[in-house]
Amino acid sequence: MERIYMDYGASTPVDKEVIEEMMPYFDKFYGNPSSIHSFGREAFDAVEESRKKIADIICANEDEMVFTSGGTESDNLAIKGIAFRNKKKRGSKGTHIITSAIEHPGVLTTCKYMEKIGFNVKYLPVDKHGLIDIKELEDAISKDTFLITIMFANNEIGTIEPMEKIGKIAKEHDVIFHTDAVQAVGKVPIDVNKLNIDLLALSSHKIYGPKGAGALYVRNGVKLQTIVHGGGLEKGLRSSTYNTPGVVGLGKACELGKIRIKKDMVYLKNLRDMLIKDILKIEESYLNGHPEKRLVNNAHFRFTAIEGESLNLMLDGKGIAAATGSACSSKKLQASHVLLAIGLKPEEAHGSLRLTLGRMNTKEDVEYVVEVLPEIVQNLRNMSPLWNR
Amino acid sequence: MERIYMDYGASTPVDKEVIEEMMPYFDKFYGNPSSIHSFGREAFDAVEESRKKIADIICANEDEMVFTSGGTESDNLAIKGIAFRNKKKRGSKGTHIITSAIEHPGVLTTCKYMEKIGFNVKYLPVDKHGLIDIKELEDAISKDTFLITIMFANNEIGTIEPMEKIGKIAKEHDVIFHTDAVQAVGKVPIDVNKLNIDLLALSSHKIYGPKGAGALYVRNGVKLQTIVHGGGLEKGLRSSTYNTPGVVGLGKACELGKIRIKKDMVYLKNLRDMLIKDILKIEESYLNGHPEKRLVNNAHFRFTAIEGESLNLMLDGKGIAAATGSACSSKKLQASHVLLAIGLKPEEAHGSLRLTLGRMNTKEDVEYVVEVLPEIVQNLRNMSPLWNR
Amino acid sequence: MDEQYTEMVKDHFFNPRNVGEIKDADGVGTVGNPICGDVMTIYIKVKDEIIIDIKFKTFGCAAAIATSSILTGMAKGKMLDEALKITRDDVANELGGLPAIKLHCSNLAADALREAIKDYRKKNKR
Amino acid sequence: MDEQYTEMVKDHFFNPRNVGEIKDADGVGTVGNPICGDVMTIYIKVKDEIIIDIKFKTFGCAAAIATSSILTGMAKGKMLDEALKITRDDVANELGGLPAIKLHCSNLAADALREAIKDYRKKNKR
Ligand SMILES: Cc1ncc(COP(=O)(O)O)c(C=O)c1O
Ligand SMILES: Cc1ncc(COP(=O)(O)O)c(C=O)c1O
Repeated sequence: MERIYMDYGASTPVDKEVIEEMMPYFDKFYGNPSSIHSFGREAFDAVEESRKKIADIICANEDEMVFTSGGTESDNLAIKGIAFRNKKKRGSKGTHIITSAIEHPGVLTTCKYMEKIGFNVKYLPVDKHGLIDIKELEDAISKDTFLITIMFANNEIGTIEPMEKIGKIAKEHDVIFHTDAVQAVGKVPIDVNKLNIDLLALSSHKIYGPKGAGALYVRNGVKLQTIVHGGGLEKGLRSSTYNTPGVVGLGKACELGKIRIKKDMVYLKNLRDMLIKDILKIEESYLNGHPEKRLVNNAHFRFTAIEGESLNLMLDGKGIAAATGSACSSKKLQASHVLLAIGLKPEEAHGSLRLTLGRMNTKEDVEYVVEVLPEIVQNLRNMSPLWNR
Repeated sequence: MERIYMDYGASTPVDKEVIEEMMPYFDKFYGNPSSIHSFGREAFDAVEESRKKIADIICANEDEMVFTSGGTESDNLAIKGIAFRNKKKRGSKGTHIITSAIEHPGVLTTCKYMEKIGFNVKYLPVDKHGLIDIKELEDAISKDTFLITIMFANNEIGTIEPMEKIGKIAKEHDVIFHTDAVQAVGKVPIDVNKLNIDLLALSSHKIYGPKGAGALYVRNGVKLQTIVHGGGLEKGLRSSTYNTPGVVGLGKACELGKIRIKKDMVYLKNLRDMLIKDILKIEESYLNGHPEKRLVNNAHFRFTAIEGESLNLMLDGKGIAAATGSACSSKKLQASHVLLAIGLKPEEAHGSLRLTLGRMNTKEDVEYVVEVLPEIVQNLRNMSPLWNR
Repeated sequence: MDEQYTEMVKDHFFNPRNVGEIKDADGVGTVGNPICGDVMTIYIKVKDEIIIDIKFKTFGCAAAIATSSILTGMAKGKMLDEALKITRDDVANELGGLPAIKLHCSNLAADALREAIKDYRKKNKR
Repeated sequence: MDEQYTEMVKDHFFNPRNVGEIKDADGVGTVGNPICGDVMTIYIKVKDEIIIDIKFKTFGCAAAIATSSILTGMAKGKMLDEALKITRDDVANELGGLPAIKLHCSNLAADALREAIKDYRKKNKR
């Protein structure tokens, strides 16, 4: 059976060019980049060249990038790194963190942990489209607030938060601003200086790079406490032997991302809008997330009276890979906190479907999904005691 | 110029078979292992199969392995993970950690950090060969001791610590025993049950696997606090999307390591002993580390009146990649803490040379090194004001 | 750590048996809650204490649908007293096992059947 | 973040100029400390206030050796007063730069030269 992958939000295939770029670093340039011999130096050079490319995609300086193992670690380093600097170094600030109710677990679980160990966290609510309220953000800031951490774009419903406004407010109030941009990089043009972002998390495997690699942008002058202690690489911010192929792969992915972003955006938006238009023809189907302020590759729906895991497995049976915010597909058996935060009832959240597009998707893929989906929805509804028509 | 790599202790090339095994996971089986569709399931299966192989090389159960980004993160997770469990959960134990003076920075810097935040750490001294004293270890244990963390084999001088005895004492005193086995795995047969090891850190890139992958063995029943908060994979111990190719590569490396260990040990020991025998013919040259209880691939020397960085760069000029504990090659400009701990004076520590062998080294490599080295040592001594003969 | 569905589960999920309603059912049982993501209704026709027809409607995950499907097959033709003895474990075993996290939440079919039988007995009190 | 040696540094490290001792030197200067990993001795021959010969011996890293080598070249033929003006920065610049962490610790040659000149002047007090 031919298979169609529409779960690029979960992970992407590694681009052929990226693989090609990485390959020599497995068994040819395998030296430890910290070693002084030629094997080390050639690896070091590759790491530093990649650093430039990674910085470039968010308009940062190369010496502002710290390599990590992925988006989750970047989020952890950003939040704990700022928080664990001792109070004096944080200035006169207190223990208050502001975040949103719809963050990725990399941020949300970290914030919950921070609460447990004595910090105070404000979880800003969002409207029905998933947007935070700027006024509410400003009101939440107190003299104790040292960190605002609000995601660039949501991984489930694709809503893009008002970064420029948040950045402006953070700056005015002299509060550090971290953003989880894992889903945004490569799909939204980003300039950390224009947006007044102090810390930004990105992940390689969402932008056609290899899994297990990521980076944290740390604005010059912003000081962090490391969370992985060791030999003291990355100005002491992140120890462990450099993952040379990973870094090189992430570098190449960023380079390609920067070159292709305009084309990608037009291409993906076009496919996405086809998907949305045709899927909304299904009776009692709804689009989740913001109608305009959404990632170009994200289409998120809910269907009355059916359950998302079943829907996804039925699609899988037809060769289509998608995702859902249904409780049943998660290990915790709880409906997605994002869908609840935008005001859906648990039973509504269960019936959700996320389709996230990528470079390899075609018009034919979209047509196939749009052809197959209505019948599956109908079959499941026929089976459902909640569908009485 | 032909180049000879004798710095396998710093990092290894990835084995061809390992690369082959990893490749499909970049752009064929690229699904997120946590996804429920077929792309996710095929990745999930690969991850779980690799888990078995990794557990196997240390005779553990597959459900006792936690994937990390490398040896350093594994060490951090082990130490902080135990320490940050709240006191009650640690039992009646206090805040006392016992380690050795010659640990890798992954352990040592973490221990220093633990001291800074209120824990008490005892750094056991070592004898001139780098061995801890078992009696001293036992004496150091108090009712407040909750963790012993002592490395399996030292990364600089190759000394193998008395694991079985340490494990026995830890068990008798009901103290958790962590060991950094990054250098030992694949070069020393390990059975975590026989040795009473509770936590064990290993790293992929030291055993012909890819960089950026590692694992922590966590004995069933031992509870840790996670250090990377997020989606809650690995029983909540380590979040972030699985690095499928990394995990698969580490798995294959362990599988090959297990198959080849006997042959490797004989082969490497033979080359190592050739190196030692011939290099010690150089005037005022000395072997560091234990004459017998040492890694089969480690040969570590010092030479009077010359400095290690220069020596290593001269060797590099002849195409030979080696390492040194000289201050000048480190970012901190301090002589190796390991060499100082075995009683060398700083000026002696500067003149050190580490040659670490690997599977790809040949007898001819050894012969070339042995041929080139004496002249380089002589040239540097001729240039040295400390060499007056 | 195997948390995946067996072939048998997939078969009953993709090709569920006995889906539907019985308009003139002798007993109907519904369990579950849409908030939790699983609702199951079982319809039975009974003759001489024997389940001569059984159908289900299920809102829920693959495990919920598969357990409904296999349970209806197991119960059909059984005496009511026999059918009452079918446990959740029996259902899971018949499917070759269920992922651990699905074992308790989605495995409601045996309960729904019991409710249906109870309903039948209530209506047909002698 | 470039912390590597320039080609010029490598050249002077692998082919150091003016290595050796001058047995009947007019001035000798030694700086550094073996504990820190760098010791440098500079020997000069002086005639009419001009450095007519200069040699060095160095224990230390590549930067220490390269700075010794280039400094001796820079000083040879210079008037003592001119030679005294050579700074650490001059030496580093002449080499096309040094890695930041080497700039201060291993760049001792200018100091050693000053010591040698001081030694010469002490011996030849007018
Ligand atoms: C918004 C967001 N943040 C963080 C992450 C975590 O990234 P990683 O899987 O690289 O740890 C993801 C993806 O999983 C994400 O979508
Ligand atoms: C003994 C020891 N522990 C820990 C590490 C750290 O491993 P990694 O580079 O995978 O973080 C190393 C190697 O660098 C090592 O030799």
